[in-house]
Amino acid sequence: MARIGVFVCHCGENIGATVDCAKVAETCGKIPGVVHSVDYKYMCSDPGQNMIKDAIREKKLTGVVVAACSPRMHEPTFRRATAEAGLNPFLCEMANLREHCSWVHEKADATTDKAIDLVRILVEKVKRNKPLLPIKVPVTKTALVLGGGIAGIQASLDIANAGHKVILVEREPSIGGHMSQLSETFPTLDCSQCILTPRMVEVAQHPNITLYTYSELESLEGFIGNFKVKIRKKSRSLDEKLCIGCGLCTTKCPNKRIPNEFDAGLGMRPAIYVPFPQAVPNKPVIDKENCTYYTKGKCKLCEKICPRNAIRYDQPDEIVEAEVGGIVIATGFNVLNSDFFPEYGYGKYKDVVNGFQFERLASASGPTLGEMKRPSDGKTPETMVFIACAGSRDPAKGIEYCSKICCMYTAKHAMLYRHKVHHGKAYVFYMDIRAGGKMYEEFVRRAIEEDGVNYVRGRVSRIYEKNGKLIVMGADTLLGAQPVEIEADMVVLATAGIASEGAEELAQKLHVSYDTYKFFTEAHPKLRPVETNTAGIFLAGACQAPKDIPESVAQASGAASKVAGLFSQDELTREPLIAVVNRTAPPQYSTCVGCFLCQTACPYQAIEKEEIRTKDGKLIKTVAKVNPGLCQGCGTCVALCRSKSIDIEGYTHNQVYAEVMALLNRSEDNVNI
Amino acid sequence: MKELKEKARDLLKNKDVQVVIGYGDGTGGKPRAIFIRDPKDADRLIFDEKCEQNLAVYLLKHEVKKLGRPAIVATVPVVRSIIQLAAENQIAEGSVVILAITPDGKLTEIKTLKDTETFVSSNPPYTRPEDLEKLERIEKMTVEERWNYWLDELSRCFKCYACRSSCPMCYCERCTIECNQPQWVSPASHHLGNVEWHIMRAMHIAGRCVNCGECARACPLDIPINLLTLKVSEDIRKNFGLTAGMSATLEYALSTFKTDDKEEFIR
Amino acid sequence: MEKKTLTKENLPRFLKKLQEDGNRVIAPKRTGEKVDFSVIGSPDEIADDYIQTVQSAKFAFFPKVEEILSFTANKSGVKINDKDTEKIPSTVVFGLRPCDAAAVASLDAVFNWDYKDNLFNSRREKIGIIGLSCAKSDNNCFCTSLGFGPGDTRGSDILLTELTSGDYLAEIITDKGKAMMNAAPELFTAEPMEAKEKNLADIKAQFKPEDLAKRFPAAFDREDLWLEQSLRCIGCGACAFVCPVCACFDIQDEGTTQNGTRLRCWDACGFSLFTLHTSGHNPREAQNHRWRQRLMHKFAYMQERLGVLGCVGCGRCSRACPADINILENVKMILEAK
Amino acid sequence: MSTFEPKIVAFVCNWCTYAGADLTGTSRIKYAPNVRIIRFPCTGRIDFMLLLKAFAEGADGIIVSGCHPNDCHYTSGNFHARRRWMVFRSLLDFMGIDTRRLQFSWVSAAEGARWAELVNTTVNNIRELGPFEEYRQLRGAGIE
Repeated sequence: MARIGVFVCHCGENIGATVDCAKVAETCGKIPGVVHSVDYKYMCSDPGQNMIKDAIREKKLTGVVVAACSPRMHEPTFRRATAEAGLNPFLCEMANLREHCSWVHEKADATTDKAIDLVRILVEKVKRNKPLLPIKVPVTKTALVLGGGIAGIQASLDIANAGHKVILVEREPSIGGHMSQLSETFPTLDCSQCILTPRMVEVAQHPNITLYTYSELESLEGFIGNFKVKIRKKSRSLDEKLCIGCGLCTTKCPNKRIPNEFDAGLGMRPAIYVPFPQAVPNKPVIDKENCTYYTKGKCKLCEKICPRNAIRYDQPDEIVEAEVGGIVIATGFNVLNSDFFPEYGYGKYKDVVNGFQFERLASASGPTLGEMKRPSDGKTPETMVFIACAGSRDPAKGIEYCSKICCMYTAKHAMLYRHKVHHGKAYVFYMDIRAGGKMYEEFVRRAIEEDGVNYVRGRVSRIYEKNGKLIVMGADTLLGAQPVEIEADMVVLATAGIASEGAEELAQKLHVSYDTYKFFTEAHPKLRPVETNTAGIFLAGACQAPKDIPESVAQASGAASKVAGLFSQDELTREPLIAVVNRTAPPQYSTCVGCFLCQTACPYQAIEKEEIRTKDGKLIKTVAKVNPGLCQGCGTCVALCRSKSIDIEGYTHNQVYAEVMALLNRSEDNVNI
Repeated sequence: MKELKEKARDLLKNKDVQVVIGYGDGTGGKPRAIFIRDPKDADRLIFDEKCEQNLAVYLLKHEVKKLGRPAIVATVPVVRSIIQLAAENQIAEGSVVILAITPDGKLTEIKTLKDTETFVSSNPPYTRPEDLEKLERIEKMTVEERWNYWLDELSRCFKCYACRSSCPMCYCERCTIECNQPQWVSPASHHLGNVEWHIMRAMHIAGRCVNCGECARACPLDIPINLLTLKVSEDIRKNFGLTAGMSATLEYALSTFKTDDKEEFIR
Repeated sequence: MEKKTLTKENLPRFLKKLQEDGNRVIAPKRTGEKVDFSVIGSPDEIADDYIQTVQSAKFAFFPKVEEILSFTANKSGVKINDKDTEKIPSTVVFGLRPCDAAAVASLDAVFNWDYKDNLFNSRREKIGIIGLSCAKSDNNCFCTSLGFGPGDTRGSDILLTELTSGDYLAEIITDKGKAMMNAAPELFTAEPMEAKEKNLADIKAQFKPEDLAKRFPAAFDREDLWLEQSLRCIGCGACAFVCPVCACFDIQDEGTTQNGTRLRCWDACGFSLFTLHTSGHNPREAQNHRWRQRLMHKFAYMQERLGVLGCVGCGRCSRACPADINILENVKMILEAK
Repeated sequence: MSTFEPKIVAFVCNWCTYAGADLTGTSRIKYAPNVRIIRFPCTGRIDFMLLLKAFAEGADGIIVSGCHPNDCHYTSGNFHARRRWMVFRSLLDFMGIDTRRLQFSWVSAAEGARWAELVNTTVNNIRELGPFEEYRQLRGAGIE
């Protein structure tokens, strides 16, 4: 006979304010099989947990139901407590009275009734729970890092320095990411490349790091500790072992008029190119769309010039397979593209540029070698307008969030401009200035006070060209929304940060969840910010949400330490919530008839054939068998099996059936009170 | 069917097979399944349009298996049942000789699964027009009418399981209705037990049924249960483009999927 | 025994009267191509011109699902409520063939040989049987071989035999029958001139009932015969469920651990799980064992133990069998076996 | 104005809809209290027999919800479920069961508001349909 304990948590006011916890405890105490039912202010607190432990020992409980918050929040906590009291942790279940009840309903009898139902469901379930032992699986101590921006670089180095192998995959021909495009960085104004490039080189030279640039994740199989990945190494049309990166080929290429991605389209590059001088690896790649040979079928100048005969036009993409134990996603972000701002004339007027373009114009390694020249005619802009929140915080444009970094880099931009053009006028149109962060507010003040940047609180309605000037029409809300019109030579838009293209496809390949903006979702917004909901896959940098460099680096180190933690053990224990094919007494041996319809349904190829034979080896029957290492416990096979020969631990036929029955047959109704 | 008799005789004579499962004369002008083991008895084999029972059901019957390698007289639906059984690992390649008879009465001897597939592809699935007509008639009813229609029909069921026993695809050693931990469906033939039983049967046969109609023929109470399985088969054909018993390499409609399967019913 | 005439006009009046007196009337009714017993609203629903119904009216005495008891459980214990036999409706079964009527004696025997089954007896008590002699038969019929007949009065309370005029000879056999007649005595007129026999179907006897006891026990070990007969059996329960005598049942508890009902449901010895033990062992492992059990039980065991036959020769199982297993054919095979 | 309060049972997957309903909570979005959630690892696990049981035991409406296509935590459980539900729903419809009582949906972990909206519309629809007596009445019917 079951001896179930029910523990109802008030969660302070969170549950207690809407649900009559005392009544829940009292009513549930009458459910047959329940021998102990109490409510308490904070079940997750030490005294709360001790109540559970004591009850388990004193009342000899065979099962525990904690009616509190979501199991996704505290199931581990209470299962640990249960285990500490000597009861198998899988004999503890949680009823979700907070997220699924008190927080979503008003204070009413109906709400308390629902709470009681939710507990009853779990009581009937836990009566049928079985003690389960965790499954041990080996860990492959190699990490896969996706994305070679600052976050990916930091994560790779940290993991590698912890003594583990790392495979770093970068989509572009060089690592470095957006940070390598920046001129100076706030709030210290130190040169971005000066601090980044040493790290890039370290990655290239680190014995524990295998670097695949110009490569993308092809597919992912397996599970935490035991992932199998395929990586597509796109053809550079080049034998990297032979190439010494002399760069001769790039000088001889006939087609040199291709907008340079690294310079955000401001500069030009040849068809065979190295993205930027400090690129890692410093080896060229042929851009097949624009290469004369690939498009017209003749040229081959680079091949002729190459002193090492390293050019390989017929080089195919290569698929590299690898086994990894943990994965860090650091695929970064992107900014809104031009067609987004018709009213600002972006794309229409050469001198309306976005943040990255300004970074390149301001950068010593940029197309103007750091001199402030505007794109249209190379003149020095006398009047600059910077527009913050270009797209951000703009529900109309569908981007409701704040891109977070714009306030700071806009201040930086204005400052850099003033440093380069001392007599120039700089205006910043802004909604609010969000300068939270060490030395950030001070930085903005410096822009305004020391560098005389004019901050105008208001939005810009439109920009148009009039005799060589860009007329910026806005309003100053601090002066009673009085219209402001500025004749500018150049305008910089702080365009919103968005998820990098392909984020959705990648998420689907990795089976991690993502939000409505296609940024990857963390397992818990506060307590598990670097984990995804998929065990063994972690997040670093702006792929989760727009972030500045220090934040990205911090999260990267966080993710790295998670991976290191994962790799610190030779075996990891997995929840044993997996499918099992029944075995029965002879002559049946199993009710499975071996139709193997389940096999085609299994996403993990976890269902194998087992031959049952007599002592003298005569085949009796062939039945299905689940490989516990591979099964992830989705239960698709369970619902598919006609003879109910497969069941799944934690969600057994008996358990889920009892839950439905419990919900609709109020068992305590016919209990004499 | 002189040819059939000779073929059967030869197969038994040459020890190709130990038993020929076919049709013979029954009582009251009805044909019945017969099991010829002696070449001399091959003359007892008959075949005419009344020979409708799906003999494939006997291929999995222990008592019949004991008799040795079989040859089986098979109409198109029976051949399709055999293919489906092979796809579901119940019949091994080469374990049965099929004496297939086309609708126009042509006899073909089939020994391999490949040839079996060729046979069915050249003799496409056929649904009796009167069944389709019944199907449409019911689909045209209002929801209430449909409910009352099926309640009238199904409440008569007394759970003799002739539908299950006569169906080649119902070969489970333990049917879900015999599970009592939990008792998914009541074996009692009250209304609920009957409605749940026939829904479950249709769902378990879905994507595997070849619409031979044997279940309805077997039903002593003439309940048109074949319409339920026909309905699901039609849905699967229309929505997923799959028909059971056409290929021995399994493509079970409910254990495969296309990422762009219709989902207008999901919101 | 009184003999009366019940005109074809008066028959429906009589049944109507019985209904008005609060009887539930079960009679043959047409469903699709077949005719089967069911509760009727009015006498004009009654089917005529058929040889045999799909099922007998067995379900009136022994329903396919009946409640034995209901229970509620709680912390203060379990409360059991036996089925209230008062609620069983008093019933008139009309149009039962003499074979079916004779079968009721076998049911009586089964439900009373060791334990007196109160539930069965209460139903039985409340049922009046108006039999209807057979004017026609088919070659599945063999009542005469078992010592019964198309005009046999055994089991009926009143037996009607249709005369050439279309009117009926009414034989009032039991007190129950008398009581029913007395519900509307004016409808019953003087005994007809016409003889009963010439209006009965002519069913040639093909063996003598005595032979059964002689031959069957000896056939027990004839594996070959049983296999031959049952090889095409698909193991369903159609034969048992249409049989007027088969009385095997299963007990089924339904509901939750807190409240539920205990049901008695029809079961059949042809099912492979009928004798399956929890251990996995099945004493009647093969269909031929189960088939042998069916025949031995009907033609040997019941006679030995209960003094009644387990078969009345109605031929229903032969008509219902999806695999055309013909009981008459098989019985003869046993009797003639060398 | 009817006083009928529908009983709705929700069969949801752990990774998307259960988490989505959690988000509804953390976002404090209010919805009708008529629904009871039963948690499954994946929509692929949900046995159609459970839905029948829920109806028989007194549910007036059912919600089945999981991850959007391509988002399944187990890659394909929801795709299998989608086919199963397509066939099952159509069969019930054929048998005269009002499929408006059976609401299939995809609600992701990020769609807290969508979950609230789904529950509310379902509750309103079922309120209009009234209690699902015709199915519930099957219980006990046909027992002598």
